[in-house]
Amino acid sequence: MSLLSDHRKREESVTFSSEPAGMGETHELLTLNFGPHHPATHGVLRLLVTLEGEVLRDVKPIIGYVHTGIEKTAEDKSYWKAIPVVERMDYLAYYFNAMAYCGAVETLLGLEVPPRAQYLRVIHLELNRIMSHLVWLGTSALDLGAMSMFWYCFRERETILDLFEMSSGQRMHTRYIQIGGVIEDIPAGFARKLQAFLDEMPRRADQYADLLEKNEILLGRLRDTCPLDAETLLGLGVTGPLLRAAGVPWDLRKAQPYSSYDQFDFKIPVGSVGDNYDRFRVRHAELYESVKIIQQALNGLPEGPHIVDDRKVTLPPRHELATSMEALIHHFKLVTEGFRVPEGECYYPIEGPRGEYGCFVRADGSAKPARVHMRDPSFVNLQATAPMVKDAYIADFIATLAMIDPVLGGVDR
Amino acid sequence: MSVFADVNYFEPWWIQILKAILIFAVIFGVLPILTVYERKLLGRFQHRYGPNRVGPYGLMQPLAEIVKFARKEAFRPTTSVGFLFHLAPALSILTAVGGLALIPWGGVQNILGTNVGLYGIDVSVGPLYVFALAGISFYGILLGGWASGSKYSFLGSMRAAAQLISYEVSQGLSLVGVLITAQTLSLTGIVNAQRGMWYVIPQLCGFLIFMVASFAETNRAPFDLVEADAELVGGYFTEYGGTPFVAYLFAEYVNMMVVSAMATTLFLGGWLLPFGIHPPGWVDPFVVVAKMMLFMTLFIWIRATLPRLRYDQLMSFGWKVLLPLATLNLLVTAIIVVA
Amino acid sequence: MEITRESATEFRSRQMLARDMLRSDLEGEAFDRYVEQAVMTTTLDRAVAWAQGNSIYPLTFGLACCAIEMMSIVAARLDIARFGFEAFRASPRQADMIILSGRVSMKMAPVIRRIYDQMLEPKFAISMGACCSSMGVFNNYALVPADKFLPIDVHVPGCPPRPEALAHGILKLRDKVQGNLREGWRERYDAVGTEEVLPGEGEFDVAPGGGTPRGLAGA
Amino acid sequence: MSPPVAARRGGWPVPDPGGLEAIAQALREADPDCILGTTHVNGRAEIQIEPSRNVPVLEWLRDRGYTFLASLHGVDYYPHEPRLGVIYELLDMREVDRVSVKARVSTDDARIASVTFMWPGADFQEREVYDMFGVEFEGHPDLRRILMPEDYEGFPQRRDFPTGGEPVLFTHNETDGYGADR
Repeated sequence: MSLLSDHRKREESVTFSSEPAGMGETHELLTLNFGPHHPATHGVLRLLVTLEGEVLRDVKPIIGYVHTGIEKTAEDKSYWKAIPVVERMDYLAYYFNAMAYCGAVETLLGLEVPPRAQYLRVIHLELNRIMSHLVWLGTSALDLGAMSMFWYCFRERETILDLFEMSSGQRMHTRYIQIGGVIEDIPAGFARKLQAFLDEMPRRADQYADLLEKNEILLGRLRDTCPLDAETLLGLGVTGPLLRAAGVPWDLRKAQPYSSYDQFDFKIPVGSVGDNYDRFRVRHAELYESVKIIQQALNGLPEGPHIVDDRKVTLPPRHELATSMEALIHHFKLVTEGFRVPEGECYYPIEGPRGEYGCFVRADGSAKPARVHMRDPSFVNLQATAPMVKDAYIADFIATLAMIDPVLGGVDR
Repeated sequence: MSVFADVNYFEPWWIQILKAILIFAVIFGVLPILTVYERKLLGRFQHRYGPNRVGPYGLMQPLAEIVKFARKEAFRPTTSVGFLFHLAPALSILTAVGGLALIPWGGVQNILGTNVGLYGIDVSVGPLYVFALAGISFYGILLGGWASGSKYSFLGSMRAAAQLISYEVSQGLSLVGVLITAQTLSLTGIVNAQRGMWYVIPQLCGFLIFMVASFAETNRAPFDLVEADAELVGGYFTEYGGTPFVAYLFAEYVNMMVVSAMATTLFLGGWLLPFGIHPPGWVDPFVVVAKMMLFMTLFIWIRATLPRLRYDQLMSFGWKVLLPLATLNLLVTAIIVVA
Repeated sequence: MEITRESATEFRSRQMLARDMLRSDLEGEAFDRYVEQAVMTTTLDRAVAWAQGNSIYPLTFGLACCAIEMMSIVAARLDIARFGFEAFRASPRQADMIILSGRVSMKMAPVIRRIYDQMLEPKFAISMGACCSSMGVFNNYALVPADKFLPIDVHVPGCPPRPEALAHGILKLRDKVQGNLREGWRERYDAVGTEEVLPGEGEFDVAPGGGTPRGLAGA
Repeated sequence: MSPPVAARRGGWPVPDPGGLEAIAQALREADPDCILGTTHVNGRAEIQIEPSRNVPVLEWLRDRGYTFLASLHGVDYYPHEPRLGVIYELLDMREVDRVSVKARVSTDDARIASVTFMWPGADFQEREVYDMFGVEFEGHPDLRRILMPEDYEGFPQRRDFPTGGEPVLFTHNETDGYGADR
C-alpha cells in the first residue's frame, strides 16, 4: 500500500516546465494521457501531454510497456542461439538487429565474412529497409488520415516478405544472418522474383509520391511543422533519417562502410530545414536508393561460399554429417554448447532504417555472451519528441510522432 | 402567412402518415446497404474485396452488426453526466431523421385518384428547416462529448462546436444564391424552377462551396477531425458503445443522405432529367436516388483519398476562403438577378 | 480453453421433457414453457449468436512484433474485412475483441486488464503469438503470460503467427461464438464427448507414448 | 588471438594504438589520476577512467572533436571488482573516429556524475543504466526507473539477478503449482 501510494505520489509530482504566458484564472491546462493504448502511438508508448486548447505545451514520454528483458535473455543463450532473441528487439528491422549482433561477435572472433555472404546481407538489409519504410509510410499516412496508403504500402510489403520467406522460410524474424555469413544461399528463382520487385518498386514509390506529395492538404500539414535544428538533434544523439532531414549527411553506410557497402554507388538523401516534410521526403527518397543498392548487389553478386568455412563457428553442411565423424562432432558441439568467444568487448554500429543500431557485446571467454546491449535508435530518437512538438497542434504532434517512427519493441527491448 | 407552401391539392391525413412511415422504412432499409456499399467501395479503392461472406455479397453484414450492437451491455461511465449521456445520441439521430421529411422525391402524382406529393412535407421555408435541424443536431455531438466525462470526447466535441458553426455559415450563404435565383424557399418550387437549367451551372461556385461545407457538416473526411481516429481515439463518441454508438453512426449516414438530397434538389435539378426527357412520375424517386448515390460515391471516394486537415487549417479555410467566396457568390448573384 | 458441457442430469431432464412432448403429455403452462424454451429462445439465441459471430470488431491494439502481422490481416492479401471483422475500433467501448499481439510486460498487464474491463459484454480475447500465450523464448523477469490476468478465448501459436494463422484463430472464435465449435482432434478421431482426464499421482507409469493414458481409455 | 585490425573488412576507423596513447597521455597531463589504462584490441580503442573524473575527461574529449555520444550503456563484470561499468561510446563525426570511455564503479558505491548537461540525449540512457544496473547518476534531472515499473525492486540486468520467469504450464504439470485450482 505504502509502496503503491508512494509511486502514485511520484507520478503525480511530475511537473511541467512550461508555464504559458498570460495565464489567468480562466485558463486551465488539460493533461491528457496518450497511450499506452492509443491508435497513433505505434505500439504501447505512453505520452503525458499538457494541452492548452488544441496546442500542446509539454509532452513527457513514458516508456517500458513492452520491456521484454531481451538483453538479459540473450545472456542465457549461447552466441548463435541469441540471434533470434536479438532479432525481436526492433521488430521492423530484424535483419539490422541480427547484423549488428553478428558483426560484433564476428569482430570478437576475428572472422572474415566471405564476399558473397556480405552481398547477400546487403540485399536483405536493404530489402528490410524498404519494408520498414513501407510500414512507416503506411501507418503515418493512416495517422494523417490518408487511409488508403496503408493498403498500398502493405501490398508491397507482402512482396518483400515473400522474398524473405523464400530465402529463409520465415516472414518475420528470419534468423537469416548468421555469425560468419548467412544461413543459406539464395534459392533458385529468388533472383528473378527480386528483379521483378526491383522493377516494380520505383514505380510504386512514384505512385505514393503522386498520392501524397501532390496533395495540398498533406503539404500544408507537413511543411514547416515541428522543425528541429541539427545541433539540437546531435546533442540528443538522434541519428538516421531524422538527422539527415536536418541537413547532416551522416550515414554509417558511407561514413564507415561495413559489409562491403563501399562497393555500391548510392546517394544519401538529405533535407534542408528538418521539418516533417523533410523527414517524409528523406525516407521516401531512401526507398529509391535502397532499390539501387539491391540492384547493384544482385548484378555483382560474387561467387563463393555463403558462410565462413570455419567448422568451429559454423554448422557443417548437412551432407557432411552422414560421412564425416569430425563434422558430426562439430555439429554436436555447436548445437549443444556453442562456440566459445575469446574475452573482449565490441561495439558494432550499423545504419538501420531509423538510425544507428549499435550492438555492444562483452565476451567473457565462455560460450554465452556476458552482456548484449543494443543501442537502439528509436530509444534515443524518442527524446527528440518533446523539443520537436512543443507548442504545436495535436495533429502536428501526431504527425511528428509518425515521422519520428519509433518502434516500441526497440525502445523498450 | 402559412408555414406550408401553397399547394393546390388536398392530402388526406392518412396519406401523410403513410408517407411518413414509407419514407422512414425505405430510408432505414437503404441505410445498412449504404454502409455495405461504402465498405465494399472502400475495399475496391484499397485493392481488396470488402465484406462478401456474410449473406449474399456481404449484404447481411450490417444486420449482424446492428443485432450485435443492440445486444451489447448497457453502460454508462461513472464520470458521465446522467441523462444527457443517453439523450445526446437520441438528439443526434432524431434531428437527422427529421431532415428526411423535407427531401422531395418527386413531384405531385395522381395515385389512385388522389393527388399525392412524393415528399414528406413541403414547407415554405425548406432550407431554413434543414439548417435549423442541423443546428440542433450539433447539440447531440456537443452534449455527447461533454456528458461522456472523458477528455478525448470533450476535445472532440469542442472541435465539433467550432467546426460546425464556422461551416454552417458558408453553407447557408452558398444557398442564398440559389434561393435568389429560384425566388422561392419551397424545395419543390426550387426543383421546378430548374426546368430550364440545373443550378449547378449558373451557381457552380455556390455548389462547390456547398459541397465542401457539407463534408465539414457531416464530419466526413477530410473534415473528420471531430472523430479523428489517430488523434482523439473516437472523438465525441469515444465512450459510446452498443446502441448509442449505432445511433451516432446512423445519424452520420442519414446526415450524409440529407446533404446529398439537398445538393440534388438545389443544384442538380431534383427529379428532373436533362435533355427534355420526361419519364412517368413513378420514376422520379429513382432519379433522385441515383443522383444521391452519385454524391455518396463522392463522399466515399474523398474518404479513401484525402488526408485529414489540421484544426487551424480547417478554421482558416472556413473563415478566410469559404466565407468570403460564399459572400461574393451571393453578391454577384444578387446583382445579376436584380439587374 | 475449456469446453463447457451441460451436466448429465440436466440433459436427462430435457430428454424426458422432449419425450413427454412427443407423447403430447405436456399441457397448458408446461407446454407453453417448453415451446418458449425449445423454439423461441433457441432460435433467437442462435440468430444473436450468428450476428455476434459475424461482426466482431477488433480493438486497435498492438503490443510488439505480432502487431505488425495483425495489421497484415486487414491488408490486401488477407482481407479480413471479407468476414466482417474489418472495423478496427480504437475505443474499447466499441470493440468486441482484443488481440493481445505480442509480449505482455509486467508494466503493461494492468493496463491491458483495464482496457479489457472497459470493453462491453460480450467481449472476447485472442492471445496472439508465443510471448503472450506462454512467454515463448522470453521466459524472464519482465513478462507475464496473458492467461494470468485475462480470460483468453483463443490462443494463436507462432512467433509471430502468420496472418493466415490469426485469421484462422478469429474464424475459430467466430465458430465458438456461434456455438458450432469444431472440436479439432476429437472430431477427427471420432472422440466427441470424451473428456481428457489428467493422470493423477502415480499414474505416470503408463508410458506417455507407449499406450493409451487411462483417462482416454473409455473413449 | 586478436586479429589484425586491417584484416577486418568493413571496419571503422579508430585511433591507432599510438593515437590512443597520445590521447591518454594528454589526458594524464591535464589530470594525473584520471586515466586508469587504455586498451586497443579488436579494433576498439578504449580508455578506462577513474569514475569520479568522468566529466572532465569527457569534456576534454568532446572538445577534441568527439562531439557525438553514440551510446551510453552499463555492463556488469561480475565476479570481477569493481563490478559495474558505465561505457560511453564517443564518435568524432568529422574524422569518423570512435573511442570508448569506460568507468567502473562498485556496487556498494554505484554513483557517477551525469553527462546530461553535455549531451541531453544521455537522459534516457542514463535512466536505463540506473534502472537495469543501479548506477546512480548524480545531477541527472529526473533519475527514475524507465523500463521497469516504478515500484519494481532490484536491478534486473545485474549478473546475480535471476533471469526469472514463469513455470510454463503444460498438460503434465497442470495439476501442480500455479493453475491447479483454476
